[in-house]
Amino acid sequence: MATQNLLQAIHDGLAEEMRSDETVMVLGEDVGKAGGVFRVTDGLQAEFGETRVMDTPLAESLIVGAAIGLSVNGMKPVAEIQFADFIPPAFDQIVSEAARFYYRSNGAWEVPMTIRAPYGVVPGGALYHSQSVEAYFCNTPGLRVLAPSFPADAKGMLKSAIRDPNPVLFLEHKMTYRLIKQDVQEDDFDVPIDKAKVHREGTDITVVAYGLILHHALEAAEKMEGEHGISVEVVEPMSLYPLDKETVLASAKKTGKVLVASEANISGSVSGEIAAVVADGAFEWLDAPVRRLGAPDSPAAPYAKPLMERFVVGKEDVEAAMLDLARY
Amino acid sequence: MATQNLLQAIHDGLAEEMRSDETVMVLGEDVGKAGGVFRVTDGLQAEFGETRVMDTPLAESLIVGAAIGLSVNGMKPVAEIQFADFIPPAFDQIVSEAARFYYRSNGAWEVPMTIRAPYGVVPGGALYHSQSVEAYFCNTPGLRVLAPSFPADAKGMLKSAIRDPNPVLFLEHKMTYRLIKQDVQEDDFDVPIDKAKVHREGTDITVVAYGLILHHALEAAEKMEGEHGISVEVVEPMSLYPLDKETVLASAKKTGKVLVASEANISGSVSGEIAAVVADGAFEWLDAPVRRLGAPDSPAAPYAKPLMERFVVGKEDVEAAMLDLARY
Amino acid sequence: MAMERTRVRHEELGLDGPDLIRLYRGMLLTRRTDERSWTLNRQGKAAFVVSCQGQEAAQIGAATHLRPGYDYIYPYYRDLGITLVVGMTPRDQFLSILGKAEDPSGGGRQMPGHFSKRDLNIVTSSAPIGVQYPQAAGTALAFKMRDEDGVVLTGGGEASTSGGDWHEAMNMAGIHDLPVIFLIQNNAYAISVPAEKQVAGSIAKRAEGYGFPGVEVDGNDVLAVYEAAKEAFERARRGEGPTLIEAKTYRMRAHSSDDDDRRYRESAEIEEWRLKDPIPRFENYLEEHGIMDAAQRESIDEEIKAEVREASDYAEAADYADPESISRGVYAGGN
Amino acid sequence: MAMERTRVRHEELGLDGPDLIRLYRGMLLTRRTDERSWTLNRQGKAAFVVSCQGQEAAQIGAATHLRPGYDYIYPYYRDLGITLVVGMTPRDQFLSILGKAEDPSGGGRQMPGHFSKRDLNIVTSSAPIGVQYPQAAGTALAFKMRDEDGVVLTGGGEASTSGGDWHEAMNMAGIHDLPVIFLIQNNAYAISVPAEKQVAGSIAKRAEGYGFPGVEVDGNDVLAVYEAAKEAFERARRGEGPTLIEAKTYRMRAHSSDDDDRRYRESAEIEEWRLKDPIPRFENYLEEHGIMDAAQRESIDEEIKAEVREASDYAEAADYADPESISRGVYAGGN
Ligand SMILES: Cc1ncc(C[n+]2csc(CCOP(=O)(O)OP(=O)(O)O)c2C)c(N)n1
Ligand SMILES: Cc1ncc(C[n+]2csc(CCOP(=O)(O)OP(=O)(O)O)c2C)c(N)n1
Ligand SMILES: [Mg+2]
Ligand SMILES: [Mg+2]
Repeated sequence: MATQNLLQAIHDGLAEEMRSDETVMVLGEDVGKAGGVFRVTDGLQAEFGETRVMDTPLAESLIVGAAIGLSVNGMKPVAEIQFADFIPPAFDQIVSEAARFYYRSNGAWEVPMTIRAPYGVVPGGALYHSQSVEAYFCNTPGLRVLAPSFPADAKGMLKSAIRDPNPVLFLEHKMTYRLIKQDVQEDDFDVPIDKAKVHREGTDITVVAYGLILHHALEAAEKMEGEHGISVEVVEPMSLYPLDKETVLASAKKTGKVLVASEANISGSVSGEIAAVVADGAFEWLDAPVRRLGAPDSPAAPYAKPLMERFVVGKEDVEAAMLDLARY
Repeated sequence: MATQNLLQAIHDGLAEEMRSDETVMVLGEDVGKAGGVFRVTDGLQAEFGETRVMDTPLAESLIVGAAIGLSVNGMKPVAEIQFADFIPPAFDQIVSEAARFYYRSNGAWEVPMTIRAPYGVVPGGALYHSQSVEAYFCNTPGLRVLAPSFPADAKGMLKSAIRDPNPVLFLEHKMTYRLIKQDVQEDDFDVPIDKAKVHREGTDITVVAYGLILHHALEAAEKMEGEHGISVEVVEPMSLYPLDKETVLASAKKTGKVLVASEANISGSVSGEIAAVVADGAFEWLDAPVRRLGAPDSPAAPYAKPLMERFVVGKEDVEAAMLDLARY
Repeated sequence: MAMERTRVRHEELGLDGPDLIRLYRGMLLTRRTDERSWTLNRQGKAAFVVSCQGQEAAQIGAATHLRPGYDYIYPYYRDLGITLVVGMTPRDQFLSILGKAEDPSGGGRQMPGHFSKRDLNIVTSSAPIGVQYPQAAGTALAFKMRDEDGVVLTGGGEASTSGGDWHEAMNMAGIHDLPVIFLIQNNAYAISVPAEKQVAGSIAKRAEGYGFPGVEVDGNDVLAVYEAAKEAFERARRGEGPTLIEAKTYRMRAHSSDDDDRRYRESAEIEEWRLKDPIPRFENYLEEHGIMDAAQRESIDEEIKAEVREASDYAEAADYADPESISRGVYAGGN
Repeated sequence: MAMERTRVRHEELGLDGPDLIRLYRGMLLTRRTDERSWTLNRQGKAAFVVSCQGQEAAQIGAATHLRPGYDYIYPYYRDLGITLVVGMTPRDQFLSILGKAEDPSGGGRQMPGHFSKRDLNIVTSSAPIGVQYPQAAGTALAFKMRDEDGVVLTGGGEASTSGGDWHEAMNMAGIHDLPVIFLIQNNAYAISVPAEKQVAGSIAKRAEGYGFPGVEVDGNDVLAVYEAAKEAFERARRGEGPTLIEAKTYRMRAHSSDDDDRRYRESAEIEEWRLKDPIPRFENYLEEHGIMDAAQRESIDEEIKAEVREASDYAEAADYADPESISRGVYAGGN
């Protein structure tokens, strides 16, 4: 066990998989010598060579398309999209192609590919280095969309994702890369990629959250307990698509009050789907409206600091929403 | 007034706008001599010439990107995407570019562009000529996503969309092109692009639906009234993004029971967003779970007829869901 | 090549009589299978048909160089001929156009023309034009990484070069000298859009800009395509990288069973191209060189027609997949 | 051109002393503005800076041909020089990098380098590489439809040619002979990826495949770029269609203020290119031809530095936009 931040844990998960399976490879922009703009692939090219850690041209459709082609010819590619904001050019290859190979060929062609993409607001990142793109991908059967928020889970789930025979979009909240630290197991382990996680048990309200907001929620939950005697259960979806509805519904039924929070623009967000699942499946247990917390429906986080701060969901917003719901 | 089907009404709306405003133009694949694969642009090239009705190369990113460029240099382009299934290559130009020009330039650059795209299941269309793509676009502030279901509304809303200074994605359910007929006004009129519509008043349950399913719902509502004495209110969102929440919530509060139905894969659908809005905004009025009806979470409608029929939401499914909800 | 020949063309290519007959059979089998598909459509049995008539020479001439089950193929929807050469059968085609459970391409899930067969390394294809190109580059890269001499054959119509995916793949193939062959069947139209509104400059010439050879060949001349493809495959196997082949040809039927091509092209043009039909043209060559006479032709055709009829009957009698199966196989490894 | 010259280069291009000084001023103003931007970043005042140092000759040489407010510009994030030539100011730049309300590009919403100014026809730009190309083609098409002689200047780094959008736009421009100029500043790197891993073959040569001229020029030689661009603009105005210019140059600073270029390139290489810095190089030319002496250079520099300092001070003192404004202007025509 060693204390690692999210970035290190992901790096290690990747490196371990590459060591134990020579078909695992990395491709993307600046993943080689530079080790990625966030340094997630740091040192991998030195260890595994220029081909297994390949710098590609600046072409996301190519990156994902080539990864599909590699995956049907014996490889297990891990494609890096430099920023989630730049995944749209690969949209077709992801939703029309990778996600459908298996189904459309009636089970003949698997696509064991993983796409890593850093998402989320960072100061100065502005409209195009800040986005939460998950909702774009969460209406696509055949695709898995993972968004673990803790180092150990991220490491384990990345390993599972690489081993999984399906295309997986693996989202990493870049603001938490160095912020979130945890003891992480060193040897081989993997974490299921289809199960939500109850991080904290509680009885008064449920908060479903991921990414940076999950960390806000966990902190706020402590505060609620301490300052207001409100007992908060915190659930992390882990897999945004497909959703582990059972775990979410079990918690909703237990507390009867649900807040779904994320950093994304609120309308059309994954939070909406989670809220809809609760509104249908836990209706008889609900004691309050299913609340959502998210960014306003403005494009994305602005560059100027005061504007950005107004845009993002802050700790206080999470606290206020919790209190509001608990008091409903 | 003349009786027109959806296709004719859209054709006429387009032709009328082109006649009254010489900056309105059409571009897309096969929109010229061929008049589009569904014949929506039939005769327009003969009337307006090869440039104002321009056949483009097979490149959707180019079609939308060029339309953006036309729109900032004096034109009001109407871009046709041949099938909604082929919109993914244009995803970046739509969500990262068109939808953001105005906001990111702090109001300097408008993009008065319309993108028409036929969507929905047709027999034999299979996985790639059947999709409901709306959810991909309904988390994008700055973009309008319209999906009118009746000829007169479609004509009026298309005219409004062309005149609107914002980028509009205009979805046309292709199965209803020739199926749905209605008296349509001949002279100039437009229909607001941000208001939902109550097609039928009722007191027991609310059904929110669009596309072919809306027509199923209206038929089923009659049957419910006649055969079961159940009074169904039917609401059409018209604009899927941004949503007219007020109209939906007013109906939800009135009946206390809401079913949201569409043809799309259920998880991550726009129905989820609508259900979430109801679950939050109308909670105290609800007498039943917010129900959703949609296609299973399998990629899309298969080619073989028996498989396709199993996939689609049929009239009986709508009836059954209504009955079930009413009896809750 | 206008210069005087001392040997006839096929001998120069190292082809003997049986080789030529094999090419011819491939072309004719493709044509007859395609024709039968239209019949099934007209009879209301097949919801959709997309045709390769006119393009048999381009397809057979190129695909003959493939090693089935080893090399990879990313075909496009008109590549019936390519798939038949490597081992798909008329039966597979009819099962597909009728959407039956045994259809190897997708068990009735996919539209006809969206070929797939795992054991033949025919990678599952779909409708969005051009998506196969980056995939093909990736598959070629895997061969190269493992130091294998596998080749990837991919291609599409001339309009498939208009989208970004084609360019991105060409660039990648050029950078890494990948063993991939881009076979562009320029059949003059993309549905209704003529090639001059589709392609600026020249497709074949573009290859040079990516640093590898591009050749334009008469796509209705099976030997010309054979020759260009031979060089391309050899080059790829030697590890020298990609080749682009632009085969100039013509789509003899409407775009698909849903299309009415009278809206956008003159029948005179179609008639003109009918005279260049690759099959009679090759028949003439074979007769001229004493490789096949009329009687032989007749008997080959009879044989093929019987095979096609039988395949069609089989497919008509075959079952659909269980409707409940639509929810199965969304995810690999147990839903 | 190695042949003997009878006239000096600038005279051949129809440029006189004041013209040359104008070019020089543009380059120096760009350099000093860029330098000041880094200072603001190092001082912790600007969250992000992306630099154009080394590329001033390519930018000024080309942009000089623009008619501000009439021709359209789709710049990329390093095109500070282009925007300054047509009328943006150092003040605009500092307002932008500090994210202030008056920033014309986006009022503090956008990252620096994402230029926009409506009255100068600088179309709002963004971060996704390459998206501007189809847009530029569309804008050029509008000029052509109205029979106006407007020209569209667009461009990017060499890596911006790797994505599909570039290709799709090149093809469209070629098909319709659109008045658009693609200025590719090949500065040898895309962040860390060297050009040989980015570009197969040659960017300039690719134009031929689309049926229009492509020229490779020394991008650190302002007169060479001026000449190539002159021809391109004239061609476009005459209605003869697009031109591709590949200006070979070098990025003298790190990719951005977030980058550490020591990870992927040798300082020897940087030093080598420093000797080719386009500004001293042009200074030499001007001195050699008696157009500017050291004293003049000094006084121009002093003037520019004063302007830059003042602009920087202004921007530092300027206000941020009202945070509540983030929800305004999502839709045109009243939210
Ligand atoms: C991305 C995408 N856009 C549009 C279509 C609709 N479409 C199908 S085939 C076709 C024309 C293709 O022409 P070409 O590539 O020349 O091939 P051909 O059919 O002529 O053999 C079009 C526009 C599609 N399948 N995919
Ligand atoms: C679609 C997309 N992918 C990735 C990036 C991240 N990125 C920003 S600049 C850059 C390199 C661009 O290189 P080049 O085009 O040569 O321009 P240069 O920076 O060298 O001037 C990359 C990879 C991006 N902005 N957009
Ligand atoms: Mg064609
Ligand atoms: Mg560069």
